[in-house]
Amino acid sequence: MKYVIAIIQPDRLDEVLDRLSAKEIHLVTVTNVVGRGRQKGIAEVYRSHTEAGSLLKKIKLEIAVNDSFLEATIDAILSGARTGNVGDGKIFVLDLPQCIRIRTGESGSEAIG
Amino acid sequence: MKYVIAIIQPDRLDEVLDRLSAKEIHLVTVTNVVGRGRQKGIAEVYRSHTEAGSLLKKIKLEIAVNDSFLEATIDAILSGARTGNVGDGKIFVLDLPQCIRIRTGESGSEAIG
Amino acid sequence: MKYVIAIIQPDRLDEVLDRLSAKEIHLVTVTNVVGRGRQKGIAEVYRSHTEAGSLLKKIKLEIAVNDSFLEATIDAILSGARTGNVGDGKIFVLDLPQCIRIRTGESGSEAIG
Amino acid sequence: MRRMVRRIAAVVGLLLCGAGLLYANEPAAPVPAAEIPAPVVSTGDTAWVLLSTAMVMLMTPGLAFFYGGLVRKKNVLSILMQCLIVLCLISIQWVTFGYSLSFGPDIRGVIGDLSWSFLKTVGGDPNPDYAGTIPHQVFMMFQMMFAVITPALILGAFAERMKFSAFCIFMLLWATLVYDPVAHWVWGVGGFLRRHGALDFAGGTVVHVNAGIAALICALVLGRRLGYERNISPPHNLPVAVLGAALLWFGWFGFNAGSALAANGLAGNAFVTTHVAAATAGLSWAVLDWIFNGRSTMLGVITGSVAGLVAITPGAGFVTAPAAMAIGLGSTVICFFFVAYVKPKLGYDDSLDAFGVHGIGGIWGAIATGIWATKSVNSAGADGLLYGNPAQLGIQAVAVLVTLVYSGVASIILLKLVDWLVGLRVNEREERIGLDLTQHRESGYTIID
Amino acid sequence: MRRMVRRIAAVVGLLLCGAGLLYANEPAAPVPAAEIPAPVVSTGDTAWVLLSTAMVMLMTPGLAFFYGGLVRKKNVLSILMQCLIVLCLISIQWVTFGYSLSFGPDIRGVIGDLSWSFLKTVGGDPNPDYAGTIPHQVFMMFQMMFAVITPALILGAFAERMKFSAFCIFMLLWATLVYDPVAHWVWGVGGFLRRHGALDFAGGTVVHVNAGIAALICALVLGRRLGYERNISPPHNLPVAVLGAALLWFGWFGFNAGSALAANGLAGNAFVTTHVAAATAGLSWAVLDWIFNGRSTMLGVITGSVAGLVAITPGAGFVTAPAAMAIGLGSTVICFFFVAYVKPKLGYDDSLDAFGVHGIGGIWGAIATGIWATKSVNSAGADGLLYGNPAQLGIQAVAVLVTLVYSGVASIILLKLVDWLVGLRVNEREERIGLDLTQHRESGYTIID
Amino acid sequence: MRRMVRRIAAVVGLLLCGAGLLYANEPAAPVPAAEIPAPVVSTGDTAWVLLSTAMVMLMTPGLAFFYGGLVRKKNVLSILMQCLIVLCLISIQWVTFGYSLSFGPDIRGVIGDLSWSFLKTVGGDPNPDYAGTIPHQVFMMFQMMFAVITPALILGAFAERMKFSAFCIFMLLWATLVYDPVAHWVWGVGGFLRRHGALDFAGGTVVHVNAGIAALICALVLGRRLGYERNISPPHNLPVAVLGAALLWFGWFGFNAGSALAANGLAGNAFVTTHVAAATAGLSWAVLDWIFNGRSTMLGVITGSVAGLVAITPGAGFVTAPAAMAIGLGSTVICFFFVAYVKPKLGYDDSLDAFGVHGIGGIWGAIATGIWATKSVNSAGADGLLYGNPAQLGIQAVAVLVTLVYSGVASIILLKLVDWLVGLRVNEREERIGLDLTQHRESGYTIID
Ligand SMILES: Nc1ncnc2c1ncn2[C@@H]1O[C@H](COP(=O)(O)OP(=O)(O)O)[C@@H](O)[C@H]1O
Ligand SMILES: Nc1ncnc2c1ncn2[C@@H]1O[C@H](COP(=O)(O)OP(=O)(O)O)[C@@H](O)[C@H]1O
Ligand SMILES: Nc1ncnc2c1ncn2[C@@H]1O[C@H](COP(=O)(O)OP(=O)(O)O)[C@@H](O)[C@H]1O
Repeated sequence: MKYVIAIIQPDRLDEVLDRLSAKEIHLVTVTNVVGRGRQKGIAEVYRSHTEAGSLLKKIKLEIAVNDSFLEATIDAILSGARTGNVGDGKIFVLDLPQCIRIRTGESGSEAIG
Repeated sequence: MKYVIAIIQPDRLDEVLDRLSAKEIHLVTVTNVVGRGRQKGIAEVYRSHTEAGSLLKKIKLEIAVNDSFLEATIDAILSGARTGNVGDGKIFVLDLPQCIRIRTGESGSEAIG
Repeated sequence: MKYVIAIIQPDRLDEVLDRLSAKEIHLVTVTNVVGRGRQKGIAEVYRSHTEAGSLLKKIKLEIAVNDSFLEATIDAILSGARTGNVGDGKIFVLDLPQCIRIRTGESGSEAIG
Repeated sequence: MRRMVRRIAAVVGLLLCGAGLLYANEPAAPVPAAEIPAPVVSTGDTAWVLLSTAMVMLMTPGLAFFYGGLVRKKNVLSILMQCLIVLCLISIQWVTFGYSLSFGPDIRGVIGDLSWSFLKTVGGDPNPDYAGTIPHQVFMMFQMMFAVITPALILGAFAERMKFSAFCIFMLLWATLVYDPVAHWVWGVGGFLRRHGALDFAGGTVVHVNAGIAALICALVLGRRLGYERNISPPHNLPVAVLGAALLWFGWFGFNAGSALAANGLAGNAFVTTHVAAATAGLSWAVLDWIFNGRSTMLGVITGSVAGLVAITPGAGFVTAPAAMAIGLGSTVICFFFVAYVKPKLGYDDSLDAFGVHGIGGIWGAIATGIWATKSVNSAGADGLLYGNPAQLGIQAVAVLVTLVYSGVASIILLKLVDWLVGLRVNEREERIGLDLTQHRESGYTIID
Repeated sequence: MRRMVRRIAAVVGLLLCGAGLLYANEPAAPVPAAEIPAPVVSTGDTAWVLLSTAMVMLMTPGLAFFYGGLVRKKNVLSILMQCLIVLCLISIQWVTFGYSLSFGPDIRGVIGDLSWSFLKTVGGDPNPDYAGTIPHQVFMMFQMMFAVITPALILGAFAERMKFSAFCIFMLLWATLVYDPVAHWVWGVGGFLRRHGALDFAGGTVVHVNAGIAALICALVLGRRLGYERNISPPHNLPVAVLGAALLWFGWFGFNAGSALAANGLAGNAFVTTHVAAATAGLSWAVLDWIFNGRSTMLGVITGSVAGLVAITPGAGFVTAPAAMAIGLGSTVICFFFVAYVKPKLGYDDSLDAFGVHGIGGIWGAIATGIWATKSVNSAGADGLLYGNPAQLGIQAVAVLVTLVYSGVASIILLKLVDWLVGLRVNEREERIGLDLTQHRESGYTIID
Repeated sequence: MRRMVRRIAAVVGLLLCGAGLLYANEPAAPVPAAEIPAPVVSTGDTAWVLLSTAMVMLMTPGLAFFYGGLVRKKNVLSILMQCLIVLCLISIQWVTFGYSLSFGPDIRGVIGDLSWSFLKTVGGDPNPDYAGTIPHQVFMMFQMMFAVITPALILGAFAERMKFSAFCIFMLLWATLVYDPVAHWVWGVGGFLRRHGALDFAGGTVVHVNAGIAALICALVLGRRLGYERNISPPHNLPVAVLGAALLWFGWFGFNAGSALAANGLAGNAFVTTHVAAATAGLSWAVLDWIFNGRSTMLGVITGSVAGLVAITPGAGFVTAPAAMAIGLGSTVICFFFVAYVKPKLGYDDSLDAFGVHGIGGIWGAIATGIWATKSVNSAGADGLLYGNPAQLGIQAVAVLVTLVYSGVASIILLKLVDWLVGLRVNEREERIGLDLTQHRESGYTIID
């Protein structure tokens, strides 16, 4: 099993969720984050005092999937999140040795979906 | 060492924290997240316009533990978080090769607790 | 590649980001979290009702790096985040088998930076 | 079906019974009406009362923010909604028949008749029985805002767990069967407590004692929130509660000083005592917090101020500024210890201390009026204990008691009735998810946005 | 260059044309001026109108919060900024020349001349043409607040996508070329709609219909937001919107009851009808929501209340309280169905329903005034349909129509002009990031802090 | 022990010294009292001043939100708390002895005596020395709100780092030893600056210059915040700051127009100039921001508006509307450059620019009054530079200077005293965690909820 972490642009969330659904990947956890990357932020100004403004609002997705779904997941994210501009974000894939569904106590790959 | 990630119902947090304490697992990091799962959300309505409402408020716990504590951790989460309803969430267990305590610079399993 | 997760004191964020920049580590994702640790929180009081107050505001950093940068990353975090007081936090290092840049689709170690 | 009829019969019977008993308290000799100035509209008085009305109107949203900031995020809209629905609902009730019940031609000292429904004869000319220098309509509007905020005060007690449908029905019934008669007794021409000589300048008994005891009953009948008291989060947004308190304080000038129904020295006196009591009570709570909890708290200061405002309400136009300080101080001391030490012992869950602040503070205020009232402030009033008239204290106590008993009993009956009709409380799942989503299909704030 | 000249010429031509056409509607015989009381300042009336002015001033920030709470987090400041800039900009425009255009000495029924610019001759003495008992300056100030809030109402239509520079230019032009003439027609001495006998107590036509139709035009000309309507988040902070609605409601007492320009029975009547209509409309929306969406919503109640306030505006000083209930109920029914069913069919994106509430509600209110107006409330008014004068309905309809046509056409022209000058809409990247950062280099809230 | 006595002695000595020096400025000949109308209460005037009082009361919470929105999340309650405690504390001080010190029977032009403490003789009859048509109590209340907000203004300077205990002591001392005497000098019958002929309609010198210089001293004595200026987050909630600014603007109508103490043409004039100055200043800041920072900002507009309101305060009842525009524009230009370019050079950390806005804006306003004042607006006033009386400019400058020196010196002494008593500043750990938790054991917002 894999644990996929994706950082995307905030306004691409709906699109990515749709693409994931289309590939039957329904289970996702979403977090508000801010990120520093290549993308230059807009420097904010407060009473003429300029703030660095290097941290930009992003969305983090976490999706645990069975190995067979990994490619579909990545494709869905890529197709939904890509705008071609700097700041589109990253996908990180970690190994996931164990997964348990709290409601039933099931574990492993049947618990994941 | 293991890195345990649990997604639980918001109102189960206090209970889970208590159960963890009871098993001498005191160190936890908690995040607000929203999740899409099997649980059907309540569709919100704004001026008669219905919102999908698929993302529900959840709480994410992150707990780094020594291998010997893993089972106790999982048990504590399961017992504290389970209501038997859809939406109770998941526990994901990742391998954690390295851990460092910032204050002392200690690393490995003595740093974790 | 490694996936570094660090939990730090909220007011050390600017310092840590500076130290990371100084070591050419620019890409970071930042999240608001609360943590329970050794640090005793201040018990809040509302109309004479005392709240436990065990969850303290912390900042979580996530940094994906190539192996060669790992040490620099850890050093930067340690030097920026350490105050010597309880509550300084932890660094967790996970293995990161795969990384993809959404904008270009590049993957592996050239995608990470 | 038969069961239903039986129940309704029982309820009506009880209510009549209660009314009868209370009616028995009525003193024999009717008090002659005060001399009344010729009914010419004064623009200054009218301007002041119009404005006071607007200010009191703002108190209901103010209360919404005060209460709304103190609950959990998932219930914030339910509080705002309840306050605003009360504003809409009771305003209509008032115009249609409520005003007539409270202030209309008296029926045996107990209630007004329905001859003023739909504001029949309530027009631009003054009604010298109530206010000789402002249009009758304006007096009616001013009173409307009191009729609105009183039921709204109660909702602090059952916050975070009452069904919205039950809420609406209960509020309408309570306003009609509890507020309207009590207002008539104390303020209506011919009302038995008015004839009895009870002093209530701006509604200590009618508003605060009345709502406070109903709140206690609600808390008892509905039971505690899930997880009370360990797992109830602290106020989700204290700055919003402070905003609410600020609007309440602002509006209270209209509430109390507006109750002079004229822009004169009496209004000035009520304005001063109102402010002084609020300031003293706010500061005192900060001091008590410091002593007992190690730090002065923001929630303490606003709670104290509101307690002071409640306590000065019945006496605002009868006492002096130094007396207002004493009343403010007293309200804080009493409410602080009640909320901090007595309430936890008793174990009921009055979510936002509607009884602890309005009930207790209101009782104190009514009693305190009997202590510090003086004719030197208001010749139309009476002297209190400290000015050589201990009897006034008794009169005040009777008014409080009558209100406590009637409102308490009637509230129980109404709650049981509503419970039987639609059920009072949301189910456990709904309570966990929160009332905003389950009762209103909305969220107060977006999470991902 | 030549192109520019041509365009300007075209615009001016069109405007003149429009004005000419409208002017043709003017009835032949001038109406004699009403008898005017001797111009002595009344302190009571002055106090009331000063206060009403302050209350109406507060409506513009109130609107900012009402609208601001409903947009996405990333655009909240852009809304607040637009409202406050309108407050600053139009206040200055008003003092410099706007007031003179609207209320100054009449030029052929169409517009005022510039002889009162910079408040020349507008001083402490009453101007009996407009208000015989308050300083002329105070009347000017009161009117200023109307001139400020009217353009601000429009911005709900193009929220989250208009360039700030374009916004400023458009507002200044619109206030000068649309609001000022329309205000003159309806309220100015010699204005042709005033002479025509149209009833508009506090600005149903001048303010709401006028702004409403401009809002519709803006929504059409600017086009929909990116991702509309699937990917537009719900209100980011409903409690803030409720705060805004509360301030609007509070301020509306000044708006409507202040329009009596005196603290008398008429002000009292307007106060009552205003409140009753708002309450009825708020409650009705809750009921419709319950029926059609399964739950009463907070957003529904505040939307309904605002719709009710809009609808009662033209009739507040001409109708009775029961009529106000009918008007409030009607406004909710019409606006609810329009917003819920008609608007999605039409497919334009009026972000915050400025047309759906102010336009539709305003038209209903103007018509309703023609139905329920009665001289028994206001002898200076007229009887409506239900009081035996169906002609009034026609007069009202004409006033609405003239406003719709003029404001609609002029708005299109002005928008095109501004588009050509600086471009109306932010680019896609800016819209994605949000207006706060891209137009103002600020964020409403900190994320990490 | 001996050390303590020595210090106290030194302090008292210095204070007396300072007072003596200033007293020397006093002109020899006493000015005859103005003719006073017969002391009959006018309902219109009373309504207006009562209301103005309520509006000014609302400014203190308004300030709390204005300041509170600008600090970091972890300190928001500390700001709200400080404002509300000032409201409670100084209200009590005022009633007990403060009012008597400021307005009571004069002692050698320097201070009032204590014969009016606890409002002795301050009742429902007018005091024609101050206001002949409103109850004396109402005048006292109106003045109380000024006494409350003035110290509150200072707290912007030391936001996010002062101990709460030190804060309370400092505020009480400052109000008594600085505000009360300065108010007496300028407004009290017999006060030496009043006799000197200084114009200060609504408190430019007494309120803004006075608080502004104290703010500067506080910023200097307390030192900068940790991490200033790189690691200080931007405003945590700008919409809340906008709400605060809106309430301030609203309340300022009471502040300035209420200072006419009657509902007449003068109040109307003050109302107009107040609004016009605020609007002009807000707009000008937007323009300067556009020019110098590429975008108009929300924070800029509200900062500018407040600067304009500050600057018009002393002249509101002495200048015309076009002059108000000039004053508003001037205030923005001066404050903008001061805050943007001068302050960073000087390097002190006036957290929320209390000096930059109130101090600088107040000085400008006092001077500007000496330029634009005209007897055509207020015959009880004086002509300024532009109306042929350059001497007035000098008189204004002296009043400003006296205030700057006295308030500055006294503030240093009081701060040192309080530092020695309890310590002024929280420790580093507390500052890092935030004042809400460490000073009040509360959090403004829940994180997990
Ligand atoms: N190595 C990394 N570790 C952690 N977060 C990263 C890393 N690289 C990118 N991110 C996240 O992705 C976001 C987008 O990255 P950025 O460099 O701006 O865009 P792009 O990937 O298109 O070059 C960043 O704001 C950050 O949150
Ligand atoms: N495979 C997954 N990847 C990421 N998050 C998941 C996954 N499965 C569940 N979750 C999280 O757990 C929450 C609960 O899941 P849900 O399917 O509703 O309940 P249950 O596990 O009881 O069937 C989801 O809202 C989501 O946040
Ligand atoms: N084992 C762990 N698992 C998850 N989070 C941890 C763990 N240990 C520490 N943390 C996080 O680090 C924070 C600081 O830990 P604490 O024990 O207070 O300080 P220190 O590490 O200096 O002893 C905690 O609040 C928690 O968020």
